[in-house]
Amino acid sequence: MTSARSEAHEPTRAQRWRVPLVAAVLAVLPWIAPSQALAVNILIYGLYATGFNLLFGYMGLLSFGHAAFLGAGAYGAGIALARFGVGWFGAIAIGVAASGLLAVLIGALSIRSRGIYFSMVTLALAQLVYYVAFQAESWTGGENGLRGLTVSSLRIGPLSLNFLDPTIKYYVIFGFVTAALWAISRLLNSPFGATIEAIRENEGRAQACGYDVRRMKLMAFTLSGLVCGLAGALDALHLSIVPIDTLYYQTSGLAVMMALLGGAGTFLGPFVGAAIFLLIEDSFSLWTSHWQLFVGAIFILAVLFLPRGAWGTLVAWRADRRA
Amino acid sequence: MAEPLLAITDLNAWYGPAHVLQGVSLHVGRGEIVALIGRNGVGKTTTIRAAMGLVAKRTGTVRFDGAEIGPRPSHARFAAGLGYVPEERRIVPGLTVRENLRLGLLAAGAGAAEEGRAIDEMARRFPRLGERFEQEAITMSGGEQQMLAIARALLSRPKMILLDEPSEGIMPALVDEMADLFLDLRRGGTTLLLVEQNVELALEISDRAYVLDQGRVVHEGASGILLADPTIRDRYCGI
Amino acid sequence: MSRTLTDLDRRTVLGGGLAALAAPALLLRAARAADEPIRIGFPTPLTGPFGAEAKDQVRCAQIAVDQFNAAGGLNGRKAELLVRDDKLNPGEAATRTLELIEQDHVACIVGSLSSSVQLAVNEVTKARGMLYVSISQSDTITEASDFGRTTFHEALNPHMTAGAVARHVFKPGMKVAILLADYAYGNEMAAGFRRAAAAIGGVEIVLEQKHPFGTADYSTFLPRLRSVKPDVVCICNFGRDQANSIKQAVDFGITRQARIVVPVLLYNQRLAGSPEAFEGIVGGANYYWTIEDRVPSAKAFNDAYRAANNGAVPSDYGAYGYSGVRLVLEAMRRAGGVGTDAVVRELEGYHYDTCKGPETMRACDHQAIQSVLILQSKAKAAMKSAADLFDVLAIEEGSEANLRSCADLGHKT
Amino acid sequence: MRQPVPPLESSASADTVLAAEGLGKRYGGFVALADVSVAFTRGRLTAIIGPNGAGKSTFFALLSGAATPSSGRIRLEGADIAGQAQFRFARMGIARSYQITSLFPELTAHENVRVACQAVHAPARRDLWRGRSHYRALVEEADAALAQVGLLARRSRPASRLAHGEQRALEIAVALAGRPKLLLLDEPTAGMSPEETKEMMDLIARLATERTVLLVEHKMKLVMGLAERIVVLHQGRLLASGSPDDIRVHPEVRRVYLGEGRSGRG
Amino acid sequence: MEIDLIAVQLFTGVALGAVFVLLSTGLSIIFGMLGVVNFAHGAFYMTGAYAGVFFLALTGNFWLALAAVPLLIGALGLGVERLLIRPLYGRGPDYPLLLTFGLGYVLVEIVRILFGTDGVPFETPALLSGGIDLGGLGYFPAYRLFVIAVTAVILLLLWLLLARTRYGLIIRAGARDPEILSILGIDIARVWLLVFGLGTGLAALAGLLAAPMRSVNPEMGVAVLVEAFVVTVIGGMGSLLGGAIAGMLVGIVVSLTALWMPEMSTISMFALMTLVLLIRPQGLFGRGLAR
Repeated sequence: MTSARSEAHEPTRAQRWRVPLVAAVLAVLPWIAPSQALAVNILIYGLYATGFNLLFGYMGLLSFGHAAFLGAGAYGAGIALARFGVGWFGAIAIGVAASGLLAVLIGALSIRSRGIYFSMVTLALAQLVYYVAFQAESWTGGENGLRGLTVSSLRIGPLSLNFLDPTIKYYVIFGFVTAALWAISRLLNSPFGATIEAIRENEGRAQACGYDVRRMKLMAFTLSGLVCGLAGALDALHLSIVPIDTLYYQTSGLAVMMALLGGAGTFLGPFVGAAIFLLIEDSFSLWTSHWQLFVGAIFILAVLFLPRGAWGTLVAWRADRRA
Repeated sequence: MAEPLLAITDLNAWYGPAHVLQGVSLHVGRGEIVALIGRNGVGKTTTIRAAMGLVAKRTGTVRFDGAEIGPRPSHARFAAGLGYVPEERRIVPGLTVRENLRLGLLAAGAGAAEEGRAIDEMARRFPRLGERFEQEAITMSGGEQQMLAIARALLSRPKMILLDEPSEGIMPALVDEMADLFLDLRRGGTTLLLVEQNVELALEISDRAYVLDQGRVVHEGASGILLADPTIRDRYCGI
Repeated sequence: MSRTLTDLDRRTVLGGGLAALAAPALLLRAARAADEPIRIGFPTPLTGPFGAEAKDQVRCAQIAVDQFNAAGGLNGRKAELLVRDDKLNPGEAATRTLELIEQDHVACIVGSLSSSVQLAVNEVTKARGMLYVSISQSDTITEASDFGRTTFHEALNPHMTAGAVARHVFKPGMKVAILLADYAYGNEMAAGFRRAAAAIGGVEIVLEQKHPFGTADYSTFLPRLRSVKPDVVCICNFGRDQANSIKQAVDFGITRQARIVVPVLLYNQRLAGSPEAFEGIVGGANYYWTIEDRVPSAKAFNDAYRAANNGAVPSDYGAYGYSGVRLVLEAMRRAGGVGTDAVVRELEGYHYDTCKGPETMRACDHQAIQSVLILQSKAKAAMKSAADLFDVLAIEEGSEANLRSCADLGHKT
Repeated sequence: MRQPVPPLESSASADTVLAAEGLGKRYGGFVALADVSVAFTRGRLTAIIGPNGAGKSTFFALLSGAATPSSGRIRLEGADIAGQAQFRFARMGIARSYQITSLFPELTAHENVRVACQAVHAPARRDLWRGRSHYRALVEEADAALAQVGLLARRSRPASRLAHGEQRALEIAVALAGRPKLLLLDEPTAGMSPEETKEMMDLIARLATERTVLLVEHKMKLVMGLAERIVVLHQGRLLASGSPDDIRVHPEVRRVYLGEGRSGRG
Repeated sequence: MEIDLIAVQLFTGVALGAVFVLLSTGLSIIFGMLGVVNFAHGAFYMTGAYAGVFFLALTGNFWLALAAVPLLIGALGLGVERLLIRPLYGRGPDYPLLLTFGLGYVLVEIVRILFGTDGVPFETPALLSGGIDLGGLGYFPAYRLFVIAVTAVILLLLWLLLARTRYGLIIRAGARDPEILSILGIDIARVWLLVFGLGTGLAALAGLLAAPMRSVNPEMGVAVLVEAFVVTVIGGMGSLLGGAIAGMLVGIVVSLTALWMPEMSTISMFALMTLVLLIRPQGLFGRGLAR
């Protein structure tokens, strides 16, 4: 995969400012996006694609099963809310944990295979999760989806926020997403971030240097799953339902498309990709029911002519100009 | 003066950002054995891979048998009569010796009878291979595999063969056998361009030689003269 | 964060910096609200396997809106239909519904086609006190756990359709096998057959064969189905699943020994399948255009549709679209405004006839009590035109006796 | 017919860092290495020679943990480590360089080495949170290794954009990272100019004063001048082992490897 | 009675397996030769069924369609390889995978535009409609027997092609080392082109054969793609024999689960795959984790 420049050991100016930068853009997003619901989707799917990118862009593993982690986060949080009456914050934590646990399981199975096999194995395992969730109707609501988890107000200490208010909802979710991005940014700057890049660059050499490559892959897989799980939990809170489609393999494909459109292996690329994708879908589906034709075609063109993605091309262009 | 069979002019080649060949020019006359010598990594293999059209990024001209073949793909060069025995021999795993040999005849589209005749002839020429026709080819020893690779290239009766390190990893006894084979081929009218690390061997059997260093030709001349020049060996050859 | 900002039409605001400038516009908007059109949000799956049904729903809903406007609207206020593609995806539907409520300020939502999508829309509307008229089949939505004060179900439900078909087909002494898709909707349909069989008495259910939802090949379920030698096979699934399973059941010779019945026989799915595969299949429906010879409102609806669509006839799901929109607009007119509470009061217990004869909106669970058509698919030779697909075997008039009681649904009565 | 002349010296002693005992490797039916026993003494530079296909690469792969032996033992300071994962070999202090340059191409020269240092530094290796620069010692160690191979000036350049010779040097620096007990160098001078080769020889000689070095090399002159001990492999078996002088006169080695005729000196 | 039922069920599983085999073969051939995971395989399958609809409307002859559809969609595959996939060779295996993923969307949408979203009827050809009494197995649709036979014939032909012809030798050698073929005068780009066409032609044939059994609609390739992946992963990617055995195995496992645990019958193939992966990550007949 087209890779980003390595994270220098001293964070560059761009790296130090990337989280504040994305936070600033996202802070004004509701006022520039066509609708607030779309802005929330950009937050959530941007985070989802970023989680996916952790594995794909930074470690070079193309998973086609990340829907499982988005879904596990959503169902985990949703079931905690709807069936056990857990508070909203606890529910998010449970969603993230559920997704992390699932990632350990699927990761342990799938990292045994490489390259394209890895993609197919993750795809098939995620489908297995989908069918299991479909059957476990008493827990998940099956095909009808999970319902009864509407959170209408958030209690934060003495404060009570009206979560049905779209603006408040947006900024609550914004808070979580920004915090997650900050954590991911730190993670990428950490020694672990260096390790996964090294494994992407040359797995054999990393092994010879003394890295337990399997373990590192599993860790990256799990972290990626945790991030996607958070996105899923937030999505459950946002939509107040968990549709079974969350787990379907086309949701996995969505992460791939978004990361690639924006620029895999760049920090902001997945967010840019999510925004592009959702805006295209939103605007095209208003005037034609054949919007998938355009989405598919744009994706094909991106693979052919813009393999670094929109943001990735910009980053590379700037780097070239500096060099 | 007759046009040489192969004439390479100002060949440049890149692997990624690395500029591996920087203006290599050389020619091989009909019926000649020409050696290309130099240390590891100076561009010998790249030169013949580029001549065969196997290097993606390259510039310069390659004329073969009176025609410019620079832009042509590898398989068209083969069709023009240019054979190539790559360094790693490239015996295809999973195929028998016979099947590996048949690969050399695929492009000709020979009929079964014709194919059988050609293969039988090779069996006479390389009795070691003839004994092992139904064996999986990669289970043979390095020398036998090298013989197979050469036999495979010979089946289509090329005008010229590019040989990359034919003596590498081969028992001394076999190396001598191979040297005799090359001389024999020349007598039969086949032109050879030989890349060799074994400088003595290369210079002893070749008519002329080019010395490559850092992607450039730094010396050329009759093999006998180069062989007599100890500084060539010391400076440019990897021993 | 200022609460007022959220009420702005965001398309007019270019950035956060401009937000402050927009405050005067807000006052203007309040003043204008009275003569603004009544917006009806209409999520429907234009993309996906039910695209044809969805497009027909839109056509029919538009007829209802046009008729309302032609009749003077609500004291001069016109209605406007905002169609959104829900892509048959509950998440998408929820997002579109949020947009319709938060940004387009619709007066109500009408629509949806699948069980899961309507439940998703319902989840969003009921939390926000938004009026929602569902026009797709589901037993769940009127049950107490999913029911909302502002939720109305204009469509039939599996209990009603399966019951009506069973009452028409089942006879004492019959052996009945059920093939059902293993998800809520499939189980609801099967339950409908089971209850009806018990009520009739003497009907033996010899097998309930479940299959996973979305199966492409049913052959693996058919040998056992055949081995119990039923007189009637009830196929309890929907759409593609139904078309596939019927076709394969016929292939495996089920129809040589048994009669196949389905709770819902869809107009468009029959078109997508072949007349041979469907020949003789009996099923229920909310609407079929030929009832116009006995139901005057159907005639009026068909004529309006024919006029707008070059003489074509509306489909069953199209009729839902018309009925749902017309119902809510009529209630608004009678309430004299779009205030949710007033409209809900009007709708509860409302007697009406939109296109298929008299209906009543039951007050306790907001389920429309209405007739069920029993249709039989015609043989190819018997079809007089491309739209002549079914014989109407019977019309079971709407009756509360055929519904589950509100107590059964968990409502406090 | 191929009864090998007994090795000149092979028994382990107290000074042995690494010892191969009856080491063998087969791939399917193909025997790549059979029954090789050699002991490597602390602080010495040993060269492994032999014609192509003699089993040098296999031997090397086994000693560095990249491949698992089919038979025999590998003892590191007495403990059998055969069968352990390759990364454990590295963490126990066995580092290797590659004949065909094997780096992290998109990472800078510095980052290449620093990542390698980090691999054998447990706290850093496990750290997911603090910045990379938090571990000053690793940064300094990496720069020191770069300085040792003369690449400090190039530290911020991506490995893929270094010249061939520089990449070879970086290859060594990566192997040096984490101060291994045992350094396995696979043809470190492959494709180098005489000047570069000379520098590399000097570097290897310096390195060998501080640690045990194993060297696979083709260039006999380099090997004879540098190694204190030479191990000769032939057709997957140990042919001989001893001082350069012993090897030079070893009859079997002369016959199969060094040679006498025109096809000789490979 | 139960034993009879099991026998019928096994046989039904074989018929189901035949479809799986047909489906995975094209996928496997393309992967084995080009190293491309064709995510548009399901879409080509669907396109094959629609091409059949088109041909039937044109000629009314199923047998003509059976011959023409694989050629037509095979030709479409040639165009796709030439225009879209070829520029991606050498850029890593992920790119063709991603491109075909996008292509799947485009093909489905084009079919929706041309043929509508509803799906279209597809009659069983008159000659093969009805059933055959298989003694103890009872009545069995003749068309499914035909599909089993066609699958067997296709497998036999493929085996003959690979084992006995020079094209087979080219393909076998090219799967291991494409460059050596270039050196020996074979236009490898053309071989890849043709193999891609062959793979898509097989997908189309599978779709056409499935059309009279299942309904024809634009989404019919979606679930099928994942099923083909599962079969291919179980069999070992790139292995023709593996795909054939895995296809039958999956068919039988799904069929028997349908008998005893019907709700689990879809899950069963994924469970089987997980089990196989635990024991042999490269699949039953895979060549290991290379590539």
